[in-house]
Amino acid sequence: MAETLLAVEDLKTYFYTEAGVVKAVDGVSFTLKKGETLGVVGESGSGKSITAMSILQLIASPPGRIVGGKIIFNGENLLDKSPEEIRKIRGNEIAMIFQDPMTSLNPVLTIGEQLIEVIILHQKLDKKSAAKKAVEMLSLVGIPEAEKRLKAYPHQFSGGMRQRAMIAMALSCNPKLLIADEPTTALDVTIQAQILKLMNDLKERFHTSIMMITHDLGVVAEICDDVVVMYAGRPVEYADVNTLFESPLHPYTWGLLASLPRIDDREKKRLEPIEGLPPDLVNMPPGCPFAPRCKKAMEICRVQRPEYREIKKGHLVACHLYLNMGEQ
Amino acid sequence: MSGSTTLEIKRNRLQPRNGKRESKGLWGDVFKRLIRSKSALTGLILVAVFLLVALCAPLIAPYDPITDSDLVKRLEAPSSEHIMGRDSQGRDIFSRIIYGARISVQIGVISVSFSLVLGVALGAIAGFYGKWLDGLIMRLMDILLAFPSVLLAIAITAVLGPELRNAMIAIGVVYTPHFARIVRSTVLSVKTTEYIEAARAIGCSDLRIILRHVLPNCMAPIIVQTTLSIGTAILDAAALSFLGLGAQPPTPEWGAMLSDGRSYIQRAPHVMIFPGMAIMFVVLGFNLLGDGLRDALDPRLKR
Amino acid sequence: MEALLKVKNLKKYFPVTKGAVFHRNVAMLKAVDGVSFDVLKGETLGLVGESGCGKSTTGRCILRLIEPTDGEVYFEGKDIRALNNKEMRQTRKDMQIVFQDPYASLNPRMKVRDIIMEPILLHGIASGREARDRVNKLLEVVGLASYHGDRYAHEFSGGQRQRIGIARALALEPKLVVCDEPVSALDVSIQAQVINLMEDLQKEFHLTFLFIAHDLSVVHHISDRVAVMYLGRIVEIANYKDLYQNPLHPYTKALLSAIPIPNPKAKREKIVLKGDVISPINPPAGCSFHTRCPFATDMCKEEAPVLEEKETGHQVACHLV
Amino acid sequence: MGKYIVKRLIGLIPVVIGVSICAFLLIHLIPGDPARAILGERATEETMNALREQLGLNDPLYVQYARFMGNVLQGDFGRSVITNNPVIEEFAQRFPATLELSLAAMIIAVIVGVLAGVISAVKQYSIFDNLSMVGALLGVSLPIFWLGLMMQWLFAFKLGLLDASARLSVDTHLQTITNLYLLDAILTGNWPAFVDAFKHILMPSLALATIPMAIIARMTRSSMLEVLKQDYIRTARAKGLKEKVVIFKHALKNAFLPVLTVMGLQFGSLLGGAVLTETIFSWPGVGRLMYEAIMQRDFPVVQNGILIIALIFVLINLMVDILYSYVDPRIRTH
Amino acid sequence: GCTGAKKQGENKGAPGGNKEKVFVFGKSGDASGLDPINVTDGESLYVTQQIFDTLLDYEEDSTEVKPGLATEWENSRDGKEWTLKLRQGVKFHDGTPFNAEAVKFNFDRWRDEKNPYHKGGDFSYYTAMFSGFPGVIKDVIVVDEYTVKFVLTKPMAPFLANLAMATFGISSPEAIKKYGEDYFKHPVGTGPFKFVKWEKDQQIVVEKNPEYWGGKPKVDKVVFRVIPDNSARFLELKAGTIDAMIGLNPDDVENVKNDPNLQLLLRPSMNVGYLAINVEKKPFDNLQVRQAINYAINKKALIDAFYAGLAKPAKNPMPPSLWGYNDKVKDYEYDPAKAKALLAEAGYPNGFKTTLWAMPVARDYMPQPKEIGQAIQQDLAKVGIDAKIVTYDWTTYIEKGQNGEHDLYLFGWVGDNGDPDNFLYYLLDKSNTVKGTAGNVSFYKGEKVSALLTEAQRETDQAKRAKLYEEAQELIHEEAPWVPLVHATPPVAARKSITGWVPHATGTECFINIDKTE
Ligand SMILES: Nc1ncnc2c1ncn2[C@@H]1O[C@H](COP(=O)(O)OP(=O)(O)OP(=O)(O)O)[C@@H](O)[C@H]1O
Ligand SMILES: Nc1ncnc2c1ncn2[C@@H]1O[C@H](COP(=O)(O)OP(=O)(O)OP(=O)(O)O)[C@@H](O)[C@H]1O
Ligand SMILES: [Mg+2]
Ligand SMILES: [Mg+2]
Repeated sequence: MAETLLAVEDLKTYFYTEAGVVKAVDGVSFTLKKGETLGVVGESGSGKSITAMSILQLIASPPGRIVGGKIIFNGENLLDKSPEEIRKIRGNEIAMIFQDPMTSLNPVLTIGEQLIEVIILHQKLDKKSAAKKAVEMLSLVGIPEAEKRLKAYPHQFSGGMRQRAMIAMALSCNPKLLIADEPTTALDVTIQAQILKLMNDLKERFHTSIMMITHDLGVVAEICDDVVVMYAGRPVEYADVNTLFESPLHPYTWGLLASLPRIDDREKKRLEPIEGLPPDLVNMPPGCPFAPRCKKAMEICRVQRPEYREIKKGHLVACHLYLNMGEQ
Repeated sequence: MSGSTTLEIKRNRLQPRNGKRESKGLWGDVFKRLIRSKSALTGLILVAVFLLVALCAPLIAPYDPITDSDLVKRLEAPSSEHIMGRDSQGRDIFSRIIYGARISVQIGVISVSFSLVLGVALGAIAGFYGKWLDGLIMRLMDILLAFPSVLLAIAITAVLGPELRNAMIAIGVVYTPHFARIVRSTVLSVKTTEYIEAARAIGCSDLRIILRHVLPNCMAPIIVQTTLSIGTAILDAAALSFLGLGAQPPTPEWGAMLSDGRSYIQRAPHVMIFPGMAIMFVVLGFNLLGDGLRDALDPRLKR
Repeated sequence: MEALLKVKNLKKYFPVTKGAVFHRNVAMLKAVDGVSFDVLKGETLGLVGESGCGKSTTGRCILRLIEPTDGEVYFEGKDIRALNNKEMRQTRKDMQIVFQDPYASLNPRMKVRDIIMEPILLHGIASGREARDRVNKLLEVVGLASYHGDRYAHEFSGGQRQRIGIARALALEPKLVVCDEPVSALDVSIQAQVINLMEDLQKEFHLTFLFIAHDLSVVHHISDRVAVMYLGRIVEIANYKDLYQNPLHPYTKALLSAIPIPNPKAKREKIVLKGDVISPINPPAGCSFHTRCPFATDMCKEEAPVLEEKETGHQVACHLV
Repeated sequence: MGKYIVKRLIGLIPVVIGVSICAFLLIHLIPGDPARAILGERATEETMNALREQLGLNDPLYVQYARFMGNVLQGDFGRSVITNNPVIEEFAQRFPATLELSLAAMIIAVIVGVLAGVISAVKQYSIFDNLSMVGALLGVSLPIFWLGLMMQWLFAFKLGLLDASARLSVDTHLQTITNLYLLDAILTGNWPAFVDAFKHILMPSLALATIPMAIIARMTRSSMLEVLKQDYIRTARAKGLKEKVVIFKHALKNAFLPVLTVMGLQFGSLLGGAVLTETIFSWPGVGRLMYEAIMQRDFPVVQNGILIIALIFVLINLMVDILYSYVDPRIRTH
Repeated sequence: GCTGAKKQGENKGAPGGNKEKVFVFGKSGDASGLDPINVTDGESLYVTQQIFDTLLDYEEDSTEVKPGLATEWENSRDGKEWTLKLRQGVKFHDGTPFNAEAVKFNFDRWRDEKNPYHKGGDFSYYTAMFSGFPGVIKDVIVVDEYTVKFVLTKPMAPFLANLAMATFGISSPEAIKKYGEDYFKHPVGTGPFKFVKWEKDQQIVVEKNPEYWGGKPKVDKVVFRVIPDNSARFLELKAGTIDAMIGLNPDDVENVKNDPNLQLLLRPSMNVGYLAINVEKKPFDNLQVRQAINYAINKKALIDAFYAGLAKPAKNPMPPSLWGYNDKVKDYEYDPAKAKALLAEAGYPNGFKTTLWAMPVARDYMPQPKEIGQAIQQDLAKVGIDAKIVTYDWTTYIEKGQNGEHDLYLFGWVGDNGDPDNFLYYLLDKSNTVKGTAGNVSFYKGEKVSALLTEAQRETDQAKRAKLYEEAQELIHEEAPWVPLVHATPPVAARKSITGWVPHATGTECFINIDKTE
């Protein structure tokens, strides 16, 4: 069993807005092991991105603030570090790529400038060697004529190429952890396939751990080792990928899987949607946030928030259905 | 090109989560957001006071702004009887400023209505029908914009004669291209939205689409521009009057009063100070209100 | 079964213009370049393809929301391109559209009730009380309550908005509904709700769907037949089972293999296409797919393949089949 | 790039022709008879008629317009009917003054405006932000002629610190090279003249700078706030860049684009529209020339002058566009 | 023209020797040109006056003529020929000699539209004073190098007075030939100062002409500064950056008086500010209405408020300083009650509505036209007349006035040459009521008055003329086509250190005697 690289414990990130306190992330915990890929899935607004940004402390404040929890990276709590120390970790030990390759690159700087900048910053190379390294990285992610492309601006790249450039940028400093926030959502399937393959190849090569945020269960199944499912700012289930798809425990996870149209179905079944809507993060109902939509909801679910516990080895769930299971 | 639609949708998905608040209609919401901002509220109050003063001028003003003159006591400094002093004809400046609010209301409303009507019509036609009509109208607007606005206004008042009414027309003409441009660009963006296509799909005619679907959705920038323009129109009319091209004596227009006071700047600075401050406060009011409206009407700022 | 809609050699070219005053055409963007297919009464034809391949444009041309450059569109046997404005507006009663973006497709300045009522009043289907009742009925049909009618669109979630869009389309009791990615913007859980709703409505109102999507799983789920588009052309069209189990065109194959399947155990042979989606402004000569096709031959570079029936009910445009 | 500029220049032709027609019509619509304006109140009918004939004012308008444009195309902008001086010369004599004033105002406006805007955006809702935005709002709400007069009253009349009018004191000698006095003073190393010129230009340029300064500050702030929300700023932060680099390299360069347009528009209108400031501060510039020419029915000066000003205005905007394309690579490649 | 330098001590010169004496003179507008014949405005004439001499000149303190470039003159018996003896040894600034040829050259250029040098302007003052091209002057004959003879078409009473006008300054023929149309930028005369430079809208510099025939100017340089704003100009004067200024706000007069460094000077009055009543319009065709308006206006209050007291109430259309002034005329007193009674008599017991036109620009005779207009408006309101103030820019104002579009019209006149004809005939004769160019803007067509004025024009005996004019004034007073308002004595100011500035009634004067003491 590989050692733990990142452990998030009871992370809470709130936004203080005029409408009230948005509890975007409200008690998230998970661990990510060295060299593995952790998938984070959940509906839109479930707090996936905020969790990721909290790790790098990129939350705009005001209105956002990390109000509690720990983020243990390599044995140290990132939340105890000074902004300057965090800055040194960003891009260097923990790198991040974002959903939208069209807007995540600065339109007025060349790809080269943006790539070299981070290399110089973290690797303390001079300009020339940084440029060499940049070319190397670009070819590595499969951009042809890398040297020439260094001088190109983002708008001269296609979506797929931009996402490759983002990946090159993220990996240029050999980070220990790569956080990928829906890196392929904006791309066509054929391009998505290319990018996923690339990420997998690079992961092998650099032994980088990846935290893969997505709402596409297919992507999770394809490339992740472990998965955490989030709902309304909280983790509801954590397991390795096979367990999760084969024997999911949380009703929400069931719902997700059942509502998915699949091409591997032989016969057309009627989809089983999760009825209702996700809750309002400002006025959260007491108890389990999923209770109003849950077919198995019990009395207790509406009053008491279920604990997020290890039910079986390596399988955590937050649900009253398993009240009596697992080690106490 | 690829994927950008999907993206925008993704972004939109983040917003209306809290849309469960009780509905007060769109304008109710806007108003609520408006008065929540301190500066917008200040603007609203300034404008309201200004309108009120204009409305009730005879009740507030202690003297007649025109006939209560006394040449012997001209340029008297502020005193308890005449809190802003007397002007070059010995009239009460305070009363004149009060009545001046009426003139300014007129200026703001008339000149901006002029450009509003013209600009909205031109902009909507240009934006909706596009092609050569758009090219023609917008080139015309470019031509108007290529003139330095002050000179254009001066030239127009020179053509029509120095009179308040003509100054208002001049300002109306000068402002028209701004409205036309704003309306055109909003029409252009509204035109391509899916609800316009939906309207066409259910069989709406062009006119119905423009009036019922396009224009109501262009309201926000138009309202903002109107509010801001009323302020600047008052300012510009004052400038024209200052140059002797706008309101003529004895009309208590603020710019004309300023222009009057200019000769006495050393002997009796109060004749200049007060009308200038009146202009400043009113224009400030409209600017604050306009800014506030811009924020309140901008759905992106909804929280 | 008879065809409700027949599309023949439909083309839509957008001029690429430059210049502020004299809009000079510098090139043609061939968004749709010779598309032909039939939609049978009561069926759902799925239309898939990558972003920018011309799916929406095809849909819009069929409804004449934009004027096609060339080709014919027969709806119930009449050529709708020959109709004048008034007749077209009449015909619109029978063909409706549901849009992709639940946020942009509803007029934010109108109450939901007015949005749904507008087509009813416009076409004189009902008025007064009767019209209100109809609206309430429609709201109910799509799973909303009548009090929802007094709200504005921005007060609803994406899925609810999509229901409003559907209600508007149904208000005229159309025969054909073009669904332009109606669920792409929705989360999976909501997506399933809407898909189910559409399936129910189709049965209840005997609707015919042209269902546009880029998500192959959704198309697979809802369609009877599926057409695959690439760069403005249809490359393959077949019954959904044939297409998914026995794809003939290399592009379809690649597309299918690229879909991540939510099953970690499902190991498949993957065809990862090289290169990017290309621009329809200057599509390559010959088969437009040859630049990315792993099997392209010299012939593919020179001659554009035509869509032919290779197996019963299974048309493909490829030299290699 | 060259091709782009040429194309843009050609695109300007219709606008310039339109401007020329408007300028021409405008001045010929003005009721005052130029002959009367020239001859004054003592004119007799015959002399007026003779003069009209001589000026070609009796010809139909289109003939006059054709003649006017024909001359312009041959580079002949005519002579002022009041001073009989070639219009081009009248302009050339005033333009440096206006240019110097506008440049000074623009420099003040840009430096103060951009700085205030950036700081306000970075420290949103801080005291600085509130104060500078109130200031900026006041800046666009103040009648600048009033502000100018008030400054004059305070700094010149009451305190006697600055000079109320003109470009230089009478007893200051300055060898002119460019006719931009501050620059000339530097070039000739004439320190006292520099101080004197500075004391003269400070008030009018401050008065003139208020509006553009306020607009630029507001524009910079909102554009900066918008940019700071962008994904690529998040990317830059995620890369571990220093906040200073994020703001000045990544954000400002993007935020500057809309500001640049505003700067161009403002500068363009300063060059032609500083009538009030020039009048108040007795600044011998183009704005005043035009104002007086309109008032005196000096139609060659008005129609040619407006044409020249409009030309300068569109050229500045063209320059801004070109500059824009240097800052914004997305446009460059189109 | 600029003769009569005080022949006292030749330029004492500053003991230090090298420090230049610069006299800085502030005025409100730039010159429009420096070719005197082609300018009509005081702003230009002030400058040309220093550069050019005229054949004859006015006395320093009156409009009597005295020798200028011509030393003697003689009229033929029929009054149609004038022979002038010219001053000898005078040189233009460019070194060319002044002689009879030069005089002829100048006059031919002015008179003859076909003259190749009849360029660079419209020579409007020439036509105005000599009635067209070539007008009254039929020929100019060079008798010998220093004698020139003018042949007129008819006797002309104010001929000599006209020649003394600053606009008829004699230019160097060579310079005119050299500069052609651009001569107005390169003026070359014989005057006490030479042109140095002209910075548009800023300043014009002239320097002393050490070879001036009339003595050496006492300052080395004169700088004419353009400061459009009256207050700003006054400020500069107080600050000492300018030495003297014209166009003082009446409201600043007090300030000048109280400042130990400043002195107030008054320009003798040769003007009249008036309210013309358009007798062609109802109800002003009614004499009682016109008289009522005369009674209604409080001239004293106007003078106190807007002229700083520096004006005389006018009762005649010409100023008292002119010969022929009728002091026996008794003015209409300020008497609103009487005005009301007259109105009632005329059938307007409740008054009526009308327009009051106010000038857009300040003139010496009307330093604050808008204010004066408002005050008059109030005066009229008190007797029931509701007058709306109307204004246009100056050109349009004149044009519409001369077209007779107005009802009540504020206007004024500054004499050119000190001849009563220049006031009465131009402003009130019926021949001057042609629409479009009317100088008589009340459109008053008194037959008797007209007869008197025409007769006075033909008469050459001044005493007889004076009688005729006095009679005419009596009649005009009765008919009341105007409300004569004021004869202003415009205040000007200078630093105390300035001596020798004697403002002249014509509006401009020569600076040869001006000196600056430390
Ligand atoms: N600046 C903010 N102010 C207030 N609320 C915010 C802010 N940023 C995010 N939120 C809220 O936090 C919640 C979680 O957002 P987050 O971006 O993490 O969702 P997500 O799971 O990444 O969704 P998606 O799949 O759409 O990216 C959302 O409900 C969102 O509305
Ligand atoms: N009005 C228009 N003017 C110019 N080009 C257009 C227009 N509408 C669409 N296009 C272009 O036509 C091509 C096809 O567009 P279309 O919207 O039909 O694609 P799509 O298949 O629906 O893509 P997506 O999946 O992104 O919705 C694209 O390249 C698009 O940029
Ligand atoms: Mg996210
Ligand atoms: Mg589409």
